[in-house]
Amino acid sequence: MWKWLHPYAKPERSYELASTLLPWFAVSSVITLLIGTIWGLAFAPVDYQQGESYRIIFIHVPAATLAMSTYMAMATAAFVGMVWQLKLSDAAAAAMAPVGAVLTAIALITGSAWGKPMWGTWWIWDARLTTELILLFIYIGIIALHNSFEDKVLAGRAAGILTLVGVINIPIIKYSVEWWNTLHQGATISKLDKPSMPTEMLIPLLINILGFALMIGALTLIRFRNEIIDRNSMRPWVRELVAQESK
Amino acid sequence: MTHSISYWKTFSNVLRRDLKVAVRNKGDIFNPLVFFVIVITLFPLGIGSDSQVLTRIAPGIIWVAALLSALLSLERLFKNDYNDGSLEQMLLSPQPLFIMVFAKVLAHWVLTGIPIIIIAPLLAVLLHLEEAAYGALIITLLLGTPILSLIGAVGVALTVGIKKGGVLLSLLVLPLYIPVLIFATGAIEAAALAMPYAGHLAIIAALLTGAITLTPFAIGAALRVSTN
Amino acid sequence: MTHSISYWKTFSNVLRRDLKVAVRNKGDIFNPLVFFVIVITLFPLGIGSDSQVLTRIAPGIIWVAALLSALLSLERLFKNDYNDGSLEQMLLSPQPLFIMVFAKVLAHWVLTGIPIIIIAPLLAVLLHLEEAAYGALIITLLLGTPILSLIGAVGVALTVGIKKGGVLLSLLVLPLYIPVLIFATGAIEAAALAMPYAGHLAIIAALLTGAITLTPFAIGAALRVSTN
Amino acid sequence: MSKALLSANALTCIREDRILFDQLSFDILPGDLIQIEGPNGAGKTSLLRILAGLSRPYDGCVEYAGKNIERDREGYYENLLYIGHLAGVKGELTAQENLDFNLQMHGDHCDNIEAALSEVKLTGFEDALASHLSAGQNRRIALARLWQSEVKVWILDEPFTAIDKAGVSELETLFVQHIDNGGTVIFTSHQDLQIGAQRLKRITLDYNFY
Amino acid sequence: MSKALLSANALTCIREDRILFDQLSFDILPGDLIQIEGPNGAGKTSLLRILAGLSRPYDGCVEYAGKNIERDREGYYENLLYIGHLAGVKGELTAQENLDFNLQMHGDHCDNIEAALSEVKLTGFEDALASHLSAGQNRRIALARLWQSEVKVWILDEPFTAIDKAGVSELETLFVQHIDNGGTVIFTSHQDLQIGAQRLKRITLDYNFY
Amino acid sequence: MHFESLSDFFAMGGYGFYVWLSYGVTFALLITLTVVSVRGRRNLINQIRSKQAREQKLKEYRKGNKKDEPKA
Ligand code: HEM
Ligand SMILES: Nc1ncnc2c1ncn2[C@@H]1O[C@H](COP(=O)(O)OP(=O)(O)OP(=O)(O)O)[C@@H](O)[C@H]1O
Ligand SMILES: Nc1ncnc2c1ncn2[C@@H]1O[C@H](COP(=O)(O)OP(=O)(O)OP(=O)(O)O)[C@@H](O)[C@H]1O
Ligand SMILES: [Mg+2]
Ligand SMILES: [Mg+2]
Repeated sequence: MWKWLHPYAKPERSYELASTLLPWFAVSSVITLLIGTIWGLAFAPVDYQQGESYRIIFIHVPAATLAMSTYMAMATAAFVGMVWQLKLSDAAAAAMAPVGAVLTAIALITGSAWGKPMWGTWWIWDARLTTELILLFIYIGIIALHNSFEDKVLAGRAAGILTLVGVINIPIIKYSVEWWNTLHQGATISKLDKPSMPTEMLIPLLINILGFALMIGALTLIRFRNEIIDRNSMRPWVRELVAQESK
Repeated sequence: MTHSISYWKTFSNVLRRDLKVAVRNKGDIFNPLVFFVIVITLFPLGIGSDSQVLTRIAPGIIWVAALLSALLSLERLFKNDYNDGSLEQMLLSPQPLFIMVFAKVLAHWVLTGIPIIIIAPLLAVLLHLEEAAYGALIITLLLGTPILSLIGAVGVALTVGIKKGGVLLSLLVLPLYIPVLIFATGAIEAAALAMPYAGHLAIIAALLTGAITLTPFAIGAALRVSTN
Repeated sequence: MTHSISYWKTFSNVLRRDLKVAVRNKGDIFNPLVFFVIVITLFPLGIGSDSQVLTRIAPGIIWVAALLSALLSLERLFKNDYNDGSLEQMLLSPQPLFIMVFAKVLAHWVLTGIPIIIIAPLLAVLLHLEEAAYGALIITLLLGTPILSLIGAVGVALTVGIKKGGVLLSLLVLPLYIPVLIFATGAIEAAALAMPYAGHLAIIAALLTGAITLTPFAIGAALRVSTN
Repeated sequence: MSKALLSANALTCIREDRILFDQLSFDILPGDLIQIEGPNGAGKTSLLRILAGLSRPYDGCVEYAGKNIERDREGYYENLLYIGHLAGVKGELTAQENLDFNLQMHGDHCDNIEAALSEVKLTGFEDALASHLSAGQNRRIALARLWQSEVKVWILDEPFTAIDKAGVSELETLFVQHIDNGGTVIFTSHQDLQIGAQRLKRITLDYNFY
Repeated sequence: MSKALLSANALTCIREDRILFDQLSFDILPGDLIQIEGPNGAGKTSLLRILAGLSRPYDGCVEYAGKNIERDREGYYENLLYIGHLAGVKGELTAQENLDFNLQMHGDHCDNIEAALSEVKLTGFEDALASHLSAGQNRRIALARLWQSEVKVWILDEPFTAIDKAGVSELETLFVQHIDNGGTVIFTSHQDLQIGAQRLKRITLDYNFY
Repeated sequence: MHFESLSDFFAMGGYGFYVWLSYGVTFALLITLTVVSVRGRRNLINQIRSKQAREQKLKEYRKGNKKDEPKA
């Protein structure tokens, strides 16, 4: 398997691969997101408990679910980069960080906007919410650290170390927060009881989860290509690329 | 070839040097302590002196102040060494890096953690902490503050080559401090309610063990990257 | 003889330079803000999520966090300039020192005070501050944070030549921040109870006026002494 | 005393109970090129900082055009250019921005910053951040002010540090030009000047604490 | 390749998209005294840091005794003494404590620190805090290690900075002695060596980014 | 179509503000990130190009000076 991967450890080949994949991801993500969103907003039936406000679910759940997965993907890339000294892997991790941060922000904002009508407050110190907030901080930390290094190779390595330290901490944080919250807070607010969801709701939700995933892929590819160009700006193939682009 | 010295010698050399430097910088020993005290006294001023509220929030405030005080003093762990070139020399030493790093972190803890542990009961009195909780307060500080120094050191090591002030550091480090904060305050509050809190302590101890074994290597790697 | 430039030109040159330096140091703009946000979220984690307690202590927490955030970012006001020799050059300039100093402090406030003022309502939501108190929160921050920058600058100016870390600074500066803290939280609490709070505001405004007129000279004098 | 540009009156400097110099007096006239000499630790930097009004002497005073510099700081600083061990160059600004700011702060005026930078061989680096330049290039940014300056008194602490040979000889030429125009240069260096050596006056400090 | 102490293999260094040197290779044999030359900003410091393993080159590698230094850091650092632009001297410690610590950290052994300090003319300053010493005296504390060191490879970035003339010539004598004993010295300087000049090899870097 | 009319659709059963806020913010953020990422590429390419131009300028400057500059 590593033999097969080996040619892609060359920046130029990875750049080409990313460029071929990008249109597919971009187009399919836009289509799925459009279908899922329109379906969810306009055609899915109303929830008998929460009324129309539940329609936030079609973006809240994909964003919340995928925010954490993106972190895991990033950590995997950072780990590979650290152990096998693969600079491209660091670049991939760096490309993912802002995407993950935006997803986390979306989960937080949509959650708050949902919480106001449902719980009567924009924010409570619930375990899931708190974990998500801390995840956002960790993302921002990684991005800030990455931006503070001028040399992108070093930036990738430093961010990689932080990502890995963070990955050990995230389960601990998640666990500690859950545990903390149950001790301090009685069952004052019960989170939305998930009734087994009717398929008319479930399908657009699943479509949107897929759409978000594809979109994360597309954005990561765009940013990954930028990272590669940035790290290889002296290589002849990048110069050629620039020359072509100028026309 | 050079005469190579034992690991223990390296460790004690670095530790003694760091302590000596701190003692010469007279203020350095007292300042984290003073900061801790001042931050804690700010709260009654900001919140009002309602003693019931204070009792309720005392564990949280003491621990948040400890976190911030550790954070503020973190910079000196590597920054001065970086600025005068000693860090470079340390990286060029044939001795294993993680031993030297560990000695430096230990020195930091001796200078910031221990004074806080000693003064904390006094401040707990100011904040009307439940008497039953004093023991838990001391033990959590004893187990928790070394974790703060260790995790913090990773953050400083990552940022030491960057020109920016300590604020990037807090961004990196504070989120990672949260588990310690939660379990420690949880233990103190459990103690205040006369409930068992050995479980919390066990978790903090586990975190400490993990931090002691893993962070010195992370710190070393981070130093090599950020001074490049 | 040199062509002398107008006071206003001097002022705007220094201000623009400081802002530019901060913008180049990308993180510098966001970091005090992020620190403020993180410190504020630490409290619910340390204290517990009981929203009534939070409402009660929200003004105090926000203001203490603002104090600490201002404090942490103070170092960069003169420290970097001292280390690279720019401060020396500033002291050797034929332009009046207090103008340059004032421009530097203003830049500091723009970079740390204003972001805090903008984000504070959001954090007030997190801490469940009474809705009636939002107005008072903003106004006190608007009047109070410049005082923090001005008084803090005196402290930095006094300590800039000394090798010690920022902790001596906090020792000097935090006690001076106490009046601002007391009147500001007092105003917010009064507002939360729907009581008049114009009196508190008047006092803060008076403090501000005093600080603006007096501190630039104190800062200048302190700089000449501490760089000797 | 009458025509002296800068005069040191009975300066005494004591550091850590060591007397570095005692009752040191001298006059500096327009057209003087003065090298302060002495072994490491003799007190050269201390003397220059006192002359620039950055430190206060233990005893004695410095006069510029007959006026005590502590009384008339502005008048003196309008005519002084001091560059110390630290260059006063901000790493976050580009070469061009640094020079522009430094000139403006000292009331010097320059229309063509690019030309000024090309004097110190920094063409092509105008927009590079100073933190991305080498030790010598950073010092060159600071020294570029000398070419634009119209002030009388230059005080330079080891100006040749980190500067390559071509740069040193250009600086020397500039010094000679400056004193020819009635200015004065006071500097320290452990290297010997090549040009203008015959016009050089020396003030030698030595260990006098044992 | 066989007997080379240190060899640079196809080193490339890129800073800010400027190629400082490209595919630079050389071998350094025991007994070599090598001055890296070049104008300001040519890349001398960058090269020395790469040779010391403090920075990583964009491409290529450095080998010590035939082994890549990144693989075998300890083996290399047991035989390396590097002193850079920054001296690695702590202002809070006395001259004596500084030297003692620096020696121990690098596995050098010294029974008589006072004698070692007197080699660099710091007699009488043993117990003075380094922050109370002058620029040149601080550098002397760092350089004192050279007299005690038994390692093979010395890498020195502008060792003569701030050192007075007597000090410079003592250093030069020491360099010659070191290479006579089969060691090697790699240094940068904008000054020319007086002694040993006939044994000097030069590596000249120049702007090659155009 | 689940809704009766367009205004019904916008009202979202009284929760319009929250629903549209969520969707609005989400898509605004996503689009911003996309735009920033795509722009990043163009900025990089411009940077590289201007660096090449600068090198060109330097080359010419050096060439012009080479005649009178003694080579070390
Ligand atoms: C700021 C506020 C909120 C945040 C940060 C937040 C965060 C999260 C997270 C992290 C998940 C987990 C996704 C996963 O299973 O991996 C989630 C799922 C979910 N959230 Fe929220 N949430 C917030 C508010 C709300 C509100 C107010 C509601 C509804 C009343 C809600 C309803 C749901 C539902 C239905 C799920 C899917 C549950 C499941 O499938 O397990 N959330 N949210
Ligand atoms: N941190 C950095 N980031 C980007 N570029 C840098 C950095 N440091 C140095 N450079 C660039 O590398 C080049 C060489 O720098 P270096 O410090 O190696 O020069 P040097 O030969 O030691 O010069 P000097 O004689 O002035 O000390 C410079 O032109 C500079 O532009
Ligand atoms: N901050 C200080 N506190 C106490 N003593 C000091 C301080 N700075 C310098 N000294 C003492 O003053 C003496 C002269 O220092 P100074 O920096 O003026 O020397 P210098 O002639 O510039 O030497 P160099 O050639 O090394 O730069 C030194 O012997 C030193 O011991
Ligand atoms: Mg000196
Ligand atoms: Mg150099």
